Amino acid sequence: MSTINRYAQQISAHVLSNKRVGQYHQILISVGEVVKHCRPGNFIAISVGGENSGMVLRRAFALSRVSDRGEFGGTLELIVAPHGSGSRWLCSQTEGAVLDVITPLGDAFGIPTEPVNTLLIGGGYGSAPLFGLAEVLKARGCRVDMILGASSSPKIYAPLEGKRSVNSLKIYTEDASSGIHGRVTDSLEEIIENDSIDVIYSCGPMAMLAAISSIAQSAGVVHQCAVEESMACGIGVCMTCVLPIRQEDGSIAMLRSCIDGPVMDGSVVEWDRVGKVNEVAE
Amino acid sequence: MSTINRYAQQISAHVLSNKRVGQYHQILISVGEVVKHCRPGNFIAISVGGENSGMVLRRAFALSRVSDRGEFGGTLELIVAPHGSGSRWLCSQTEGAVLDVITPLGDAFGIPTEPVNTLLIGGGYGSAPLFGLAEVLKARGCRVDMILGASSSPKIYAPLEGKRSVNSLKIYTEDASSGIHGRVTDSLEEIIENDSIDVIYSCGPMAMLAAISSIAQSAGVVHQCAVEESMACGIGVCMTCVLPIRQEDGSIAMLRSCIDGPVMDGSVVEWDRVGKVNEVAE
Amino acid sequence: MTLDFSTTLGPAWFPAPIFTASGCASSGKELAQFFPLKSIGAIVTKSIMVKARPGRPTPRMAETPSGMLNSIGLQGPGIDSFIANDIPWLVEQGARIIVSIAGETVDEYATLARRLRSVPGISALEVNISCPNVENRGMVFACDPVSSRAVIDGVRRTLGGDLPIIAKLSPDVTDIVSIAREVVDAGADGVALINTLLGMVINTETMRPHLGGKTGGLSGPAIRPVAVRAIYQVHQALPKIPILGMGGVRNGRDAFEMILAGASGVSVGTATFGNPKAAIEIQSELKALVSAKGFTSLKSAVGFAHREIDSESAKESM
Amino acid sequence: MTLDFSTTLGPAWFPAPIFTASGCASSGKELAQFFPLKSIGAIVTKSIMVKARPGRPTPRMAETPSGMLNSIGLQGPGIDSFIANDIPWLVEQGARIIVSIAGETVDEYATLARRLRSVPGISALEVNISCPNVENRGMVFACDPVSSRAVIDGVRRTLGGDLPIIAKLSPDVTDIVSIAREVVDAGADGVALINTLLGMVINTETMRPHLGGKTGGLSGPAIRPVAVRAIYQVHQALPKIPILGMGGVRNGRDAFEMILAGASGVSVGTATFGNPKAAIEIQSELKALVSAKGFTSLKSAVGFAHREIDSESAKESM
Ligand SMILES: Cc1cc2nc3c(=O)[nH]c(=O)nc-3n(C[C@H](O)[C@H](O)[C@H](O)COP(=O)(O)OP(=O)(O)OC[C@H]3O[C@@H](n4cnc5c(N)ncnc54)[C@H](O)[C@@H]3O)c2cc1C
Ligand SMILES: Cc1cc2nc3c(=O)[nH]c(=O)nc-3n(C[C@H](O)[C@H](O)[C@H](O)COP(=O)(O)OP(=O)(O)OC[C@H]3O[C@@H](n4cnc5c(N)ncnc54)[C@H](O)[C@@H]3O)c2cc1C
Ligand SMILES: Cc1cc2nc3c(=O)[nH]c(=O)nc-3n(C[C@H](O)[C@H](O)[C@H](O)COP(=O)(O)O)c2cc1C
Ligand SMILES: Cc1cc2nc3c(=O)[nH]c(=O)nc-3n(C[C@H](O)[C@H](O)[C@H](O)COP(=O)(O)O)c2cc1C
Ligand code: FES
Ligand code: FES
Repeated sequence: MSTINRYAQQISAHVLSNKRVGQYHQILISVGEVVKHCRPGNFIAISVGGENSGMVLRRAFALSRVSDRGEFGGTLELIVAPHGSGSRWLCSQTEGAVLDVITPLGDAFGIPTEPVNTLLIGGGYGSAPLFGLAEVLKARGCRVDMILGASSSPKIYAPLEGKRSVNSLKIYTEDASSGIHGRVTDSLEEIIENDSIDVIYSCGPMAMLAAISSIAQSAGVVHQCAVEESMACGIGVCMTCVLPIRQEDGSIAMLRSCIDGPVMDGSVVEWDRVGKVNEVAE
Repeated sequence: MSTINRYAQQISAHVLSNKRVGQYHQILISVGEVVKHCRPGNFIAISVGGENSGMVLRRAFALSRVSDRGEFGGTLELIVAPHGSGSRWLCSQTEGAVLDVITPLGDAFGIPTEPVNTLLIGGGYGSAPLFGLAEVLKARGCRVDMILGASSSPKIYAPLEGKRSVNSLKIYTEDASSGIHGRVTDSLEEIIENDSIDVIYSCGPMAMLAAISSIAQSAGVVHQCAVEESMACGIGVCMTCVLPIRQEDGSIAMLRSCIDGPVMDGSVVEWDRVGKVNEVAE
Repeated sequence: MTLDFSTTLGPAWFPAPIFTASGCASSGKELAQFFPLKSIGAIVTKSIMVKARPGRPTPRMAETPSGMLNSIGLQGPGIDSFIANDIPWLVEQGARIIVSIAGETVDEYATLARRLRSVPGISALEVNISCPNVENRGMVFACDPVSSRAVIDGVRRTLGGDLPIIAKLSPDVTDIVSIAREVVDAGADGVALINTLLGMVINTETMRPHLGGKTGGLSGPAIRPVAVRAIYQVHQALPKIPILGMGGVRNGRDAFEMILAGASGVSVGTATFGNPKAAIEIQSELKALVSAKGFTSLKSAVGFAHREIDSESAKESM
Repeated sequence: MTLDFSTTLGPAWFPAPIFTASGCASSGKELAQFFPLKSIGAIVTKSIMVKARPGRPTPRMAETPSGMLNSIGLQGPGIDSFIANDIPWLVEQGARIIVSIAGETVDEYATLARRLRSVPGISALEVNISCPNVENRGMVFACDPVSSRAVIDGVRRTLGGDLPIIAKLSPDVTDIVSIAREVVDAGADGVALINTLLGMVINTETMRPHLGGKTGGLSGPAIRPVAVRAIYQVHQALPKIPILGMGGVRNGRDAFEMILAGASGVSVGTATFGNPKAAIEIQSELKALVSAKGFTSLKSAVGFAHREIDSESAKESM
């Protein structure tokens, strides 16, 4: 058998709690044994709208926090922005509701084998998977700095517990409603240099990831980013979620961000070619 | 303005309670002022499936009991059989759920101006509107006998309170699980004669209404039946719910059972022509 | 900034761009309890034929995922009763009226045009050519460019130059643009897009086609992407020809989508079955959306999806 | 009473009648974690072309009411890589394989047939003719009887008599029966009905077509009534020609509906995106339904909706 989707299981997950945090919903679900295979960077695909829903596709969400201890056994925490009809439906589910989910899907953030200096950059709800990642990195002895950005304060997701697992946290808002006025990339060069960053991990809007990629590349640091393309299937069978990735031979391959991602090496993503006709074949 | 749908209002109705009774759900909803215009025979059209439902049409239900007293103001009781996806969704709604409803729709049972002997015949959930009707008839001084039938006992709907408003109640089941073994039409001729019935009111499956019509006609008694045709709109604009009705000049008109019904004079319905091509024009 | 929300379909002017869809509002009476008929663009009446018609056997409908099938078979009272009863009533309400006509022969359409041409109070004729042509092996007029053309030609000649003609096309064709060209060439002032798609549901209990008429027309949100595509294609090919868009519109966003694709007006059909106030609610939602996007007139939004991104600044000047 | 659940598409035999739909299961690998691929009728692979193709620009999909649009543009590795990597892997799994091929010229289809004819382990070819014909102003082969015929004819000649050919037709035509007749006449052993409907979604935020490729193919439950109608019409006209039905099937009831309409097998496409186990679950549900209705073989249920009510007793004898 193939190893794609290897640990993915389709299960019924109970909603244990649903709390509003700023403009997001923090949703805790119980998933049992499957947490054993869940890693920061993986995502979950959730059916929305109930039995007779006109929404035929699942919605993808990053795993924000994975826990296999506690009274409910294996649990996953999701940070959901009420964006359109599907995510709004999910945000309206209350304790006891049963969700049809598939997880873990996609690849995970690569974890350095040695203790290095890492910088985690999150945009909006993109910070969700970074706190879980921070814990793992910490456990490996890495230094973990974090910078988060959003248009406005309520769109910053930075839970108190999360802050404990990072060495430093900077917040940027475009409207100056909290933290520094500006964007996460504004002083990125300086931060990389001053803090001797070895690896950047990022998650957020594509434009942010592209900007970080170019800075990381000139600074010569590794950049692992979790991308977010529209996904119809989430399991690699439909080819909707592709991104142009430069191959070693210089050609461009349209790779599926659901199985070859969502975590990708920022330096090989051809950001300028996203959404263009890419005549170079795989 | 036209008088069609005159009192119909589209409102949000809260579910006050939802109890299982045999194979049905007894659902009580609060509708406010609109009850003032609700009469036995009228129906309600309910949106099903919630906001992103793939079910685009409303579902029709007879008003079983109308009340404008009590702590919740105007309330309506519905008796709902979990039949397909829409009615099952409705049966799954619990206290506090908000329904999008339109009521009162359709015509009502005609009430005799003098105290006469009436016989009310219900098949399955067809008994629902008959208990409310019985109360009205009683108040007019009519004698009210009732016979109910179904394939099996759990499909008989005959609430205790309801029984109080009738002079007699006979139950028929086809599997002999309760009452008399057989169908409501089995001894109908005798009952009409013995009890000197003047008017029959009926509600239930079309085949039952047809059978009652033919017996009523030979016995020479008036027969008002509440029919049940598939309805797309419930308000008279779509022409899906038509039944062949004999006109005074002998021609057949295809009348809309949502606005010219659901209560119809059984003697003018051309039961044999239901579902046939009716080349005689309106 | 106030919004000019009016629209035109050829020479006919309407204060607002939302209409009922033919066959989904009867002749208006039943909806009058839910909103004032004159508040929307116009009432498009159920297709009327020369003679009274009983329609097809029941069951006449089946719900399908995000849609429905209908096989009504154009039940109706015939043109005489319609002119005597329905038109005057609508005129009395102050509603604008688009009369939809249907026939089984080219002559029948012309006859209807003749009966209607001098009736006061009508804003336009919608010519429903999705009917079987009894003179051509029952092939639907709208599926054949020659028959489509013949119908519109006959109606145009009979009608004279006054009343605008909107030809209503079927999506069940290989090339809807070529049909649109034919009817415009024959004298249609605009086209209505789209009629229902031919569909079928089999009842798995009885194991037979569910509808009395076996096949039926598919409508509702399910078909909206097909409608938007048809509107976009026809507007692209014939940018000067007004389009009355329809097919699955259930809110202001959906109506706006059709306007952007190239529709000058939008008809609301199946949505009315789920919500009798759909037309008037969609109209207010659309108004808010068009304003929010900075358009000063509905007309300047028509077909906007076809313009290049960099010409966005041209928005106000149109 | 045991049920013979096997089916045939021309000379090809399958132990069960549920298949994946081309383009909705890639080449099987990704689904193998969810159910054993050999447990369903066959894997129909994503349409393969001669050369590797990058496909269309993103966004490539839009969800629509009870459906979705896709504009993948046949991204794929090209026939060489496919034969070298995908086929052997599927064979190893014990899966039956139907290879879907696509081309831009009549010759390209023939070339694919030549490459595939001696590859072991293939049960049938599905010929996806819903592709633009670069030699005929980009008109989709399946929309033109002459081009449809030419493709199948070329494939049949190149292939020789062994491998069954299933021609996959587009519903975007005026008369699908006439296209079916042409391809059968040219040597197709069966037809696959239906491919997606051409649709469009306009993003009302950007006010531009949402998909990178502007238009896309509509699939999912929304289109099921159109698919059932197409299957019913083609089975009525060509009762001996096996049909592989598809379009919006998401449960056993839907699959049964297609069988009753005349399909000998049913492909599951979009449903797999919502539920990776859809194919295998639908297969068990279908089996239960066919048994419950008293059929002793799947084949005796094929096209049952066409039979007269009073011939119901003929059920067992077929
Ligand atoms: C790998 C991955 C991880 C994600 N993690 C998170 C998360 O942790 N928290 C969170 O709030 N959101 C996350 N998203 C985005 C989330 O999937 C979308 O917000 C959601 O699908 C929107 O659905 P909707 O019905 O509310 O919106 P609609 O706009 O109505 O959705 C319509 C269709 O477009 C797709 N779509 C719309 N927006 C997006 C988007 N931004 N990304 C991908 N598909 C989209 C939907 O899936 C759906 O198929 C993630 C997306 C991906 C691909
Ligand atoms: C005037 C009237 C009064 C009714 N009163 C009651 C009542 O008091 N209690 C009760 O349980 N049911 C009643 N019904 C029947 C009820 O409307 C149907 O059971 C219900 O619509 C089924 O919907 P569904 O989604 O569960 O079934 P599905 O079979 O999935 O429905 C599919 C479509 O068919 C229509 N449909 C299916 N069955 C019927 C039916 N028997 N009658 C009309 N339309 C149908 C549905 O409305 C829907 O549009 C009444 C129907 C009418 C017309
Ligand atoms: C019940 C019903 C009856 C219809 N009758 C007619 C008709 O008489 N004439 C006509 O041109 N279109 C008729 N149509 C088609 C609609 O006018 C409209 O083109 C189609 O339903 C798509 O729009 P919708 O999805 O908003 O309903 C009818 C549609 C329905 C659902
Ligand atoms: C994402 C996607 C990709 C598809 N790719 C192909 C393809 O490569 N070849 C083909 O013949 N059909 C393709 N189809 C069409 C399906 O095989 C099927 O005919 C159609 O989607 C209807 O079935 P469904 O509603 O079950 O998806 C594709 C459909 C989808 C949704
Ligand atoms: S979402 Fe289907 S291949 Fe990635
Ligand atoms: S249900 Fe539409 S006319 Fe009666």
